[in-house]
Amino acid sequence: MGTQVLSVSDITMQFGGVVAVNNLSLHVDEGEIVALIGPNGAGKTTAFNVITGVYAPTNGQVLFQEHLISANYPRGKMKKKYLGEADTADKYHVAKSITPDKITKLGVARTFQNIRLFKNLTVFDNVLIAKHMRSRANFLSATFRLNHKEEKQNREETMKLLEILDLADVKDEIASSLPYGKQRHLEIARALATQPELLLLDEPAAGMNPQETDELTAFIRKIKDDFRLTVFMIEHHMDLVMEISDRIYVLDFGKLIAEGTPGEIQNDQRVIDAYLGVQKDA
Amino acid sequence: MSMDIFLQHLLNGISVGSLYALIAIGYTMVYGILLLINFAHGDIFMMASYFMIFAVVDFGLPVWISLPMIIVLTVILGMLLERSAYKPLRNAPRMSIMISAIGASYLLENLAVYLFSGVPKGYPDIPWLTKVINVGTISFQTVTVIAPVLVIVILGALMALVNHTRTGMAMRAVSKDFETARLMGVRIDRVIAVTFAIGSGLAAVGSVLWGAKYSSVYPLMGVMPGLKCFVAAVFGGIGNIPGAVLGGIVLGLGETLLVAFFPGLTGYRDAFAFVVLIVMLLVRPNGLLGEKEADKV
Amino acid sequence: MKRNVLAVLLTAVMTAAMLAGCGSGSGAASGGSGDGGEVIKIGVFEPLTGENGGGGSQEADGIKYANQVYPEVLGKKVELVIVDNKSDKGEATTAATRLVEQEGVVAVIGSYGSGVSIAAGDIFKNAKVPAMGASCTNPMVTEGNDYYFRTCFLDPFQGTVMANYCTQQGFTKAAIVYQNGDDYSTGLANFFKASFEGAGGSVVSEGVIQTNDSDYNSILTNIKASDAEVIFAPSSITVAGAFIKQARALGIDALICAGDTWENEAIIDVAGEAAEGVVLSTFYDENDASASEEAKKFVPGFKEYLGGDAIIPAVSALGYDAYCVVLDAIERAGSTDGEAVRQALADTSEFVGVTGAITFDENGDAQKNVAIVKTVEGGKFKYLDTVVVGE
Amino acid sequence: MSKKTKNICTGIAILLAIVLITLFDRDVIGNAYVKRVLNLAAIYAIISVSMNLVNGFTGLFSLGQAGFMAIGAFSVAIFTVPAEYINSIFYLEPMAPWLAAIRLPFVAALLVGGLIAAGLSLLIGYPVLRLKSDYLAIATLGFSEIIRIVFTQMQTITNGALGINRIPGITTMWVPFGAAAICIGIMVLLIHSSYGRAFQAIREDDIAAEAMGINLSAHKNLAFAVSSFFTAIGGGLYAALLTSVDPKQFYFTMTYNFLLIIVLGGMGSVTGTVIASFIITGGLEWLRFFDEPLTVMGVTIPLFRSGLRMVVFSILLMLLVLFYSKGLMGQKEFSWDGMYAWCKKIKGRLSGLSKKKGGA
Repeated sequence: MGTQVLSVSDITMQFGGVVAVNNLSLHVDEGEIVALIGPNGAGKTTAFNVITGVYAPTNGQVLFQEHLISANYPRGKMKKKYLGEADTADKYHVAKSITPDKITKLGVARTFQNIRLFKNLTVFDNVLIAKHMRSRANFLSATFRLNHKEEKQNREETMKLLEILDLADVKDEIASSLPYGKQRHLEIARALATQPELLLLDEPAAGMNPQETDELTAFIRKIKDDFRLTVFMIEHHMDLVMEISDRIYVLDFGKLIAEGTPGEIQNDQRVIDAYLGVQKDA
Repeated sequence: MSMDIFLQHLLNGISVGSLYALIAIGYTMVYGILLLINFAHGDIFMMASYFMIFAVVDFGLPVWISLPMIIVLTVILGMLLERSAYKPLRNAPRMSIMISAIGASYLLENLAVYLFSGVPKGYPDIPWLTKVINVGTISFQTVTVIAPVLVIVILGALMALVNHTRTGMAMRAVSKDFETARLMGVRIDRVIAVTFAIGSGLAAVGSVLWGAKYSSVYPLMGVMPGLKCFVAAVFGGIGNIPGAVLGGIVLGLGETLLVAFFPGLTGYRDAFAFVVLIVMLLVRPNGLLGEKEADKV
Repeated sequence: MKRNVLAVLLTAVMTAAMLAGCGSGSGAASGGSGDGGEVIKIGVFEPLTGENGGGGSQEADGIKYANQVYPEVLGKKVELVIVDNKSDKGEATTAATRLVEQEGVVAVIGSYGSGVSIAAGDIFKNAKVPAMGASCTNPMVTEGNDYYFRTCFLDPFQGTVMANYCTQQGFTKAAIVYQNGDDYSTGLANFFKASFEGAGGSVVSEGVIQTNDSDYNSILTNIKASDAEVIFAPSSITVAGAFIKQARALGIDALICAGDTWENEAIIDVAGEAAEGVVLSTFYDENDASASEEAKKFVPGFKEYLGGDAIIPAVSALGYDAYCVVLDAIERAGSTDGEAVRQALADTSEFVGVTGAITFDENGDAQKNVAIVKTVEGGKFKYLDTVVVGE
Repeated sequence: MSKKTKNICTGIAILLAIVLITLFDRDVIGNAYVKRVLNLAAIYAIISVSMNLVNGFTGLFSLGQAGFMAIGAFSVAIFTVPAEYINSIFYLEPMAPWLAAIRLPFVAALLVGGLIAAGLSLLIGYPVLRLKSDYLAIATLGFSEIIRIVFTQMQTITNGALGINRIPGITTMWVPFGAAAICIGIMVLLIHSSYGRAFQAIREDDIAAEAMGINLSAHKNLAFAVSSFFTAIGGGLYAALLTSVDPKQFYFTMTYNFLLIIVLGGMGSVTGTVIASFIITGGLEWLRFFDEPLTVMGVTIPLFRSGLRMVVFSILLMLLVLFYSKGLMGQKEFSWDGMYAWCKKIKGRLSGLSKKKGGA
């Protein structure tokens, strides 16, 4: 196995009294496709949101490659409740969390469970916007078109990306007018335009029929190879998950209950119970 | 500063704060449910004052009939406003609703200028509110004492309503999650109408106390109290009824004591509320009693 | 569909508005420049809405009545063109340009509120249209503007009048309250302070009232603590009534006094009994025994015009005088040429008006050194004193 | 329509505009009143477009225009008022000597005002832009009031409530129209640059925009600061047009004018905003007849008296938001293709109408 691209340790995320994610630790290695599954409300999307910096965790830390994305280790009275130790012991309270845009800049891109496109913009602009982050022009030079070379290059790259992803023919359409499946594609295209190394997909197959799901499977494989990506995804379609994943994590009520290859997970009693809703040691 | 003067200031502050609180409740309830700054709330308060003048001065009705009547009229006005200016925009972008609110506020103001002219009118005298009481060198009107007491009573009643009735439960549900509440069969439109009714009713009550205390009624009288009370609502934690009361009283006291202790700064009094707002947003954006909420992603 | 229709309708109305605005604009320019027309147009430049809407309307009433009494000059009918400057400088300059360019007025009367008059001053000057202020008391209105005149006295004079009156009454400790952002109020307060202190008195408390605020208790409590004997609180009528009432409710029994804006029934309406004993300076008293024939004719006539027995506001009388002076000047000039009328106005000497004899000094200000001091008694404004200030 | 035809159309339109402005400017057509209204409309166009940059393009609800205008207006007033008048204007308290010593040319004063406004907008933007957009609305409104109140108090700098008059005026229409062309041109360039696309991404979905690597706070602040800069420039021109300013003018209701303009023109459309600026400014003047007594066939209609105009104005605003919330242009821009299609549609409708009439 390659080096760890993503490493999550002891993440707890609390909203008031609700513990959405409870002491979650996991890792994703370079070149892998890893799936995070679990029943509805298990805390999967919350985990994604912590990884991409939308939420600062109540406890724990997230590392992307060697970059610290977020870390929070409450001390004092609160300490007992949570696991893990901060690296820097000299501080009373370590809390660090960088904003989602910086995380994206480091090379983590994501899609959303309920598609979040720039609805009233064209397909082309949706993708082109993702290039803005890597632009070196400041607003003055951009306004007065001193960056036209870079702009031209961005436009060409965007076009190329749209062609690869089979979106070139709809490039001038308004994003919200696309059919659902295409919107999913577009969201992935937009994520790819940020030139990520790690791609987080939040239920990419949601609302797709079996045939579309098959196409998606091939599509994810293809982009993984073409763009040399590591993929971490949340998914409900078991066909897709079992076929595509190298490893699977299973989350239930915020807790990690199983981890392993598709074969292992399929036969894990705890996972079956969780999905069937059996109450153990209640 | 001598003790009696300080007490006088304190009394002024609490009474003006209580009036702020009454208006702020209307803001906070509407915001809690619709996530809308009802810019026209201050103008509803203004209209309530004019209703009173018409009832008592022009129609010669006794105060005890006029009082419930203007409250009913104001409630109708508030619900009418909601029907015509906000309900059609239920699914429109937030900015449209806010612009509609501004438009409604501007319309009421301009309408008042057109109908009643810009010349201030005197509020009808209500003796049991305006009677001056002297305690030592401290003088105050009965309304100064009645206002805070009334606010506490109303707060208690509202809390009971919100926490222990079906309507209150529906209100809480709508404010937590609009869509889910709708799916669960809560009659959203009814809840919103009730909210506007309560808010407008309290604005009417506030206008009576205000009129008794300050006696001058003019078309733009609702603008500043309106803005300040919104600030008070944010200060206390928007959507939170005790927060609005607390915010109103703190703001009223703050303004008064600013003038009391720093007479040189009286010119900045109106700026005080907004400075408080900005500092509050910087330090504790959810207000004194507000809960932190996470955005859904 | 319904929306589409509305959309088209709205667009059509708006476009029509635009076209009409421009179209009539170019039309009037060619025919409007006053001379040779069937009528002589005089502009009335007053705030009918906005902060000073109340006072502006009263002043306009005086002018309208004057027009009714003297409807003709040089054998032609005089037509008033009334524009609302909304007490706002932006509106005012546009309205003033409209009067001068679009309507082609011969002269302009107004405005209540000095700020808008100052803003419009240059427009009148550049167009060589003489303007006659009725009650705009700020020195800057006429200063450096040959075309602006006025029939009233000035802020410094008014501040001095009240300061003199207070000193004469033996008061030595005064509190000053003025309105934030109001040039009239700030100006008067400053001049009062200067003269009052000059006469040996001391200002023990200063307060600033916020426009559109109704709570003055904290300022008043400060005043109460300062033991002031007199409170000078020049302010707009919106503030005045509530201010007086709150002061009395706080148990302050110091004399409350102010300038001409307070001579308005609305104050008594709002303050009720609390208004009793309030003192103010003004330009004019309808019961003045020494008044001219003109004034004696004016009082009943105007009351009938208004339909009621309300007291005649000073600004109405000033508006009346302003109209008469302008008409007199046009008569003497024998033409409606701006320069000629301006010269005639500047030459005006001892014109007998309702508010006294009017002669303009080199700035174009009426040389008035007499002010009337009034008080409120029994719910009415009563003549109290006449104060003469030596220049 | 071919590209060539479009270019020719654009060329003709620009030429026509230049000829028209020259004719107005030389008083060949119209008069000073029309000229003033047009100048005002051009200045309003600058301010409205800059308001649209924040509200329409970046999706932030800001209501601080009046305050930023005040900054620009007072910068021009303070720095360009001729030295010989200073003493007579500041007759209550003299102007601060250090300030009286600085006299700037008009353009420099405009820029100073713009930069101060931009700087202050960053100061206010930092705490507030992180929050939900409603807070921004009320905080910017509050900020504009704070500016007004502070200006009222700074007697030795702004002359307080008395304000400053005798500001050297605008002598030619080329000043406001030239400034409008430059300012709006720059804003259009910005909107079509990659920063402008980022603004629109934030408007469409801020969470997605952030996930695409757009630094929300930096971009929101940028949009806000640029908008404030140009608003202040507009304010400066406004001061020069009026030749007289005081803080009271910049009461927050002034912002509502611009709000109406951008709602009518279309949130997110520059051309719509410019068109709406002229329609509203012209229309408000035209609506003046509402304020005057109307006599139809010897009967005076009692409805028409002062104040009605503003009632009509606010009803229009309400109607627009309620039934026509996209405004004239929605988020679209003017294009010759669109114009062509529109003309065709109108023609079709008209012929349809006439057919109907013919049939009946």
